[in-house]
Amino acid sequence: MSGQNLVERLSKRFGGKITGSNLDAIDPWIEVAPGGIAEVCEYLRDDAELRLNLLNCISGVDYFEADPKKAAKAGWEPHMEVVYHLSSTFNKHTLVLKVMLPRWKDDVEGELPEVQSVAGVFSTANWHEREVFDLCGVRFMGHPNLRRILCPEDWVGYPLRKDYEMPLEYHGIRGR
Amino acid sequence: MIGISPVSVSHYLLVGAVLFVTGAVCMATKRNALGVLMGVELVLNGANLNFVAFGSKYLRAESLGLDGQLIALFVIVLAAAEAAVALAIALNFYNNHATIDVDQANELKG
Amino acid sequence: MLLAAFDWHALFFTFFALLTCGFAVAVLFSNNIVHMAFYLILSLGASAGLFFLAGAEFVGAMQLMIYVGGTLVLLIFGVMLTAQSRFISMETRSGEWVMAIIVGGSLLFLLATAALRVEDWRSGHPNPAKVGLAESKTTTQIGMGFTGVRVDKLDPDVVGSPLVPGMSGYLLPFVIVSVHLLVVLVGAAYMARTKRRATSTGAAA
Amino acid sequence: MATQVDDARIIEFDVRTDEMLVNMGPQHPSTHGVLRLVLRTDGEIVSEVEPHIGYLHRCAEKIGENLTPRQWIPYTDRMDYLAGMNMNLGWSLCVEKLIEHELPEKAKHLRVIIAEMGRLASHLVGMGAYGLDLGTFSPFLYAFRERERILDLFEEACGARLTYSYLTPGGATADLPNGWLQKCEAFLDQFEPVIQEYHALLTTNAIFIKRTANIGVMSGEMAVDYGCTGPVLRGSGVDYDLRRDGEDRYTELYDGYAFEVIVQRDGHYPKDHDYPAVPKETVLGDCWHRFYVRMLEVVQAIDLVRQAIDRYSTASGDWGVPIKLTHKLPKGEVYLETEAPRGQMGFYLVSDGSSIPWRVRARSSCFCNLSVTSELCRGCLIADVPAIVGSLDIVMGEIDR
Amino acid sequence: MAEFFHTTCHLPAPLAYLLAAIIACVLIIHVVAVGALIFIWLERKVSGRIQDRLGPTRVGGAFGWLQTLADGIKLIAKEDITPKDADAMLFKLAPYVGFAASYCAYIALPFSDGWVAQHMNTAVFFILAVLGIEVFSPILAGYSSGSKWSLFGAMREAAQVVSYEVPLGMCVVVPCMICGTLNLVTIGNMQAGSFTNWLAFNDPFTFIIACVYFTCATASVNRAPFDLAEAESELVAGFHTEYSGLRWSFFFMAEYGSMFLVSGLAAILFFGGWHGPIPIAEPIAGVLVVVVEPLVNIGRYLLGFIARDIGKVTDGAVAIQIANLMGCLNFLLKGTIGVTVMMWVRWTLPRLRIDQVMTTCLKYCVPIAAFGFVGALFWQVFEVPTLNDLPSPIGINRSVAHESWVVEADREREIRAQAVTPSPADLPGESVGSFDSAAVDSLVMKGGAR
Repeated sequence: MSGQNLVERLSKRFGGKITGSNLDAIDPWIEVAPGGIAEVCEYLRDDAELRLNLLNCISGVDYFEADPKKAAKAGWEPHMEVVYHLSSTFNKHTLVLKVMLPRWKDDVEGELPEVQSVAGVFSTANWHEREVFDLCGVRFMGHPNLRRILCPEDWVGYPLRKDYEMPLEYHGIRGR
Repeated sequence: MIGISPVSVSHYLLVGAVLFVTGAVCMATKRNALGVLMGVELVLNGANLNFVAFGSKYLRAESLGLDGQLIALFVIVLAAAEAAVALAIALNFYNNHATIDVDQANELKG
Repeated sequence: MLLAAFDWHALFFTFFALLTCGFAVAVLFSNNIVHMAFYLILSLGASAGLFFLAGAEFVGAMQLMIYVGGTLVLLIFGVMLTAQSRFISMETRSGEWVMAIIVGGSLLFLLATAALRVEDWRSGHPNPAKVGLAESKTTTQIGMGFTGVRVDKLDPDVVGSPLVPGMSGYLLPFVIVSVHLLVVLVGAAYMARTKRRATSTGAAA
Repeated sequence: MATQVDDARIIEFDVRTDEMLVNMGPQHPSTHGVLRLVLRTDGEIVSEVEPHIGYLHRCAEKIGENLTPRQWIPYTDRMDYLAGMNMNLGWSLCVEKLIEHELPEKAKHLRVIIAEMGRLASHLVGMGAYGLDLGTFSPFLYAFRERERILDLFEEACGARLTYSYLTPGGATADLPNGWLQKCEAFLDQFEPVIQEYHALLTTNAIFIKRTANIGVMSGEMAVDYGCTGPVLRGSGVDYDLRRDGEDRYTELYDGYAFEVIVQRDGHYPKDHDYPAVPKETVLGDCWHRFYVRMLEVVQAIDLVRQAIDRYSTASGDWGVPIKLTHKLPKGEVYLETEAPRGQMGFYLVSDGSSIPWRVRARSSCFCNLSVTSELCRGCLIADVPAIVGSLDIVMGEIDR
Repeated sequence: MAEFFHTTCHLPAPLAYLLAAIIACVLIIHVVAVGALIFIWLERKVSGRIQDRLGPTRVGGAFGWLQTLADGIKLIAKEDITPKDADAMLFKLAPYVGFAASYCAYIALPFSDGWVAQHMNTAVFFILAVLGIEVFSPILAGYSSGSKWSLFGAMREAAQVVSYEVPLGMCVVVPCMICGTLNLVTIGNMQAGSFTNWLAFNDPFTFIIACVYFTCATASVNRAPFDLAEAESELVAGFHTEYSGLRWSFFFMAEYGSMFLVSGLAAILFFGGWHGPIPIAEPIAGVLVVVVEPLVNIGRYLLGFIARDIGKVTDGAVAIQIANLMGCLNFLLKGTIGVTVMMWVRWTLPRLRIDQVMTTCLKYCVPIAAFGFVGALFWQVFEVPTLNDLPSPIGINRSVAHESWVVEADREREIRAQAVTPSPADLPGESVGSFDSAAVDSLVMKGGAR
């Protein structure tokens, strides 16, 4: 199935929840609304033709440039992306889904952006989403156990955000 | 005692009496079911000591003979059986009542 | 020579008797159930020593093997299974102590008087040196005794070896005890058997 | 009184025992590093296992945002430190995919040799350590004896024994030295018959089978659901190997090589070698099958290296000159997975057009494989926990990154 | 030994006993402690060779034979830690309980004909009983450590050892049944002659029993594949997780002590004890005594100042002791072979799981042992010919001895009648069924000592 066909098919089925696509990139991707990612994933997994049953990876990418000069040249507004890499063990094809999020929910600093969890669709998403939550600061709604996974429970901040600053001190251990 | 009078049946009986009494007191005072069980073991052991003493040819010219030892063996075996049953009861009690305190076992309906 | 007159039997008897009684009392006065079990092991182990001294080698070894090695391991197993912190030490009420000491003290007094009363018991063997070491070799005789043959009751001086008067074999008690043991094992296994509760989903709701 | 404690979770018990929370790790002999498993046990039976990870977390991804791709190569070594070469390969291919760099023929075969040797070295540790988890020490040392020889070969090629940084974007840091191929072949000739010893000590050992058969059974669907990959996935009977099914950029390395994916098809494994028979007690997807797949992959890797050596010696081109240290990356993002010994190792690279990546992401195979632990260990015995975790063959460096 | 001091050196009986007891104690503690030292070194060398490496090579010269000593010094110097949550008294006592039990069991273990600390009529039973007590050491250690891993180890140990005592006992009963005694010296001596007289080769059932015995013995001393109580890949170190330094090393001394003990017991019960496969010890000793004659004479001369009767020690007695010495070496060799086999097994096999250990015991060992027991019983009852019936150049025929227990008893009665003042009233019971001539000999003297 060509990329264009797939996008059309998904748009037809999910309507406004498919918010865009880029089929010219090296790895073509489809953009999904934060509230629709679970249904889209479920559909992709169960569809007899696609059968994208393996969720390879969930990655959070922070698009933010502190330096205003560079930010002007960057060509994007500050935002957060959650990228889902899917593949099929039957058909041996892959698909990339993206969810665009604000850096902070309602632009209130400290309020984490929210996206629907796909842990109910792919069990592996459980840990991946915890990791994205831990390192990038994205809240996955409906996740059964959204806790930090790599950093300690009492860690402050989200290390993979571009504006993250290493704490000076953690339990008496020098940080910087 | 040393070097003055030879060890006699009485000495053994005294030790047996101490074991018996400590065992009996143990049974009476301990609240833990297994503690009571230990008291029973002490009592049985005290009795055993008497049997062996009466049966020993080293302590008395006219001894009870082998019968003392044979009865002692029966006691040991029965004590083992008794311990198994008592332990089963204790564990059953513990399972049903979540305690091992015998003072709590005041109802018959279980 | 003083050393030659030294009564080793008495020395070892005193040693084991003190251990036996001391640890028995320790069992009584300890509140920690695990310590109690440990003292009980020592007490019973020391009384096995007394058995050896009394020439009952087989009974002594049996005491060590079945009592100490089997029953007490079972007991400790039970202790460990039920040993939650709140059960390890259970204080005895002081009123019970007083009662127990009074009753126990009088009982001890009674028994001790009885033990020392009989002249025949109080005097030791007139000539223990004459009793051979072979007297402690009772294993075969005990085994035969259990099967109903009392070789120790054979009159050695008469050809044809008739039995001397006295109690005879223990075959019937032995069989009864065997059956008893079997019943006990089955019963104990039944009582402590695995409980199967209904799965939480259906019954509990 | 008579407090009737009815815990819905306890459905069967001999004696009411308190549920115990036991920490297995982070300093525990069989957690392969600093994994911490919190076990909720009822006697010897484990009712719940919760893995706690992150004790080795270094945030390598954050470091990657401050270094050029070639500078980040050493950090990939330290992810799966038992298969550094394969980590190098994954990252190199990912960067090459972004800059659309084409490799000379010889470099491709070089990569196959190195990657498969890396797989050998890694599976040897996995196999030996699994024996250790089950309480037998000797196979571990036998495995290390062979691994040492592989490391000797690697040392000769790149100068390092553990953290190689050998394969880099563009090719490799150097060509294989003279005589290396002969030594490598000599090693393979010596090593191949030795595998029978491992089969005798582990695979077909009665106690080993008792300990692993029908333990930690994972169906194929469950394995895919949990994102398990590599031998763990194939041990569950899912026919999926990126060397055959991956992206073109990766599979073209293996173009023309004769190999079959090691997976049980129609009740039997590929019959190209003389393998020990599968015991009757085992169930597809149990610990034994995961182990067995690894053992067969060792044999297969030997075969692949042999083929690669033949092709390498006749191939055209050079070993592939590495790209410049500060090579400008085109704007864009790529994701590429390779078949590392422990599963699919994915790298995600986002570039803003400078020579330093905007975002680097490593998709760890062990991370996903480990996440299935709580599911697999539910209701097993304590002794099965090391057996199950060991059969997943995890490396904490890769999980925690 | 006491007999020798008493009759030859003319020491007073209590002193002779004391001296003999002290010597026996010192010798046994050397077997346990120095034995542990050697066996730990051996274990390292054996495991090293099995694992294709060298093992210790440096400390103390060519074979690293002082390695264990160096480790011992390190352990002594190590800090002795008692965890905060531990039950301090039991925690400190537990290692000694195990060591004491292991040590005590040696009292009844003969190293050669008559070379035993305490001649015991119920030696087999005594050793098993005392070995059973050893289990308290891990249980108490595990319980008192205040660590969950230790507790797991203790529970496993308790369950395992209690279960394995059953088949172990059943196996041990078989040689006792064939020989008709629980006395180890007698059992050992009944296997004199060539290796065909060894009880393991008595009939097929005893061979099976010997194998089961070894399995159960391995389990009862907690060696791999049954070392669940200290399974390092599951329980960190099991019951001794929290121990350090010297206390920790006591567990090891106890372990290696009981390893040699059960191997030695196997050697006596099934593999001829101190008798070599070919009966050449006595002829060799006869030759040797001629060779060492000058030495013996010098000894007689020197010791004559202390004990004038030393000169009465005959060449024959010296030859017997030389043969005994060779027998002792033979026995040590057999025990060491047993220990080495245990090491070999340990470094080869994976560990069983706790339920599998119990299954092995209850579903395999017990039925097989019972089957072997019944089989051996029938073999004896129906007098099926055994290898022991083969014409043997030297050595007694067991079956003759077996049937003549009444005769033996008569002999004993005669000896006693000569030794002690005959007084029929004092001799109501005879030691029927005992063929222990050595004990009977010593009876004369011990009877006097009482």
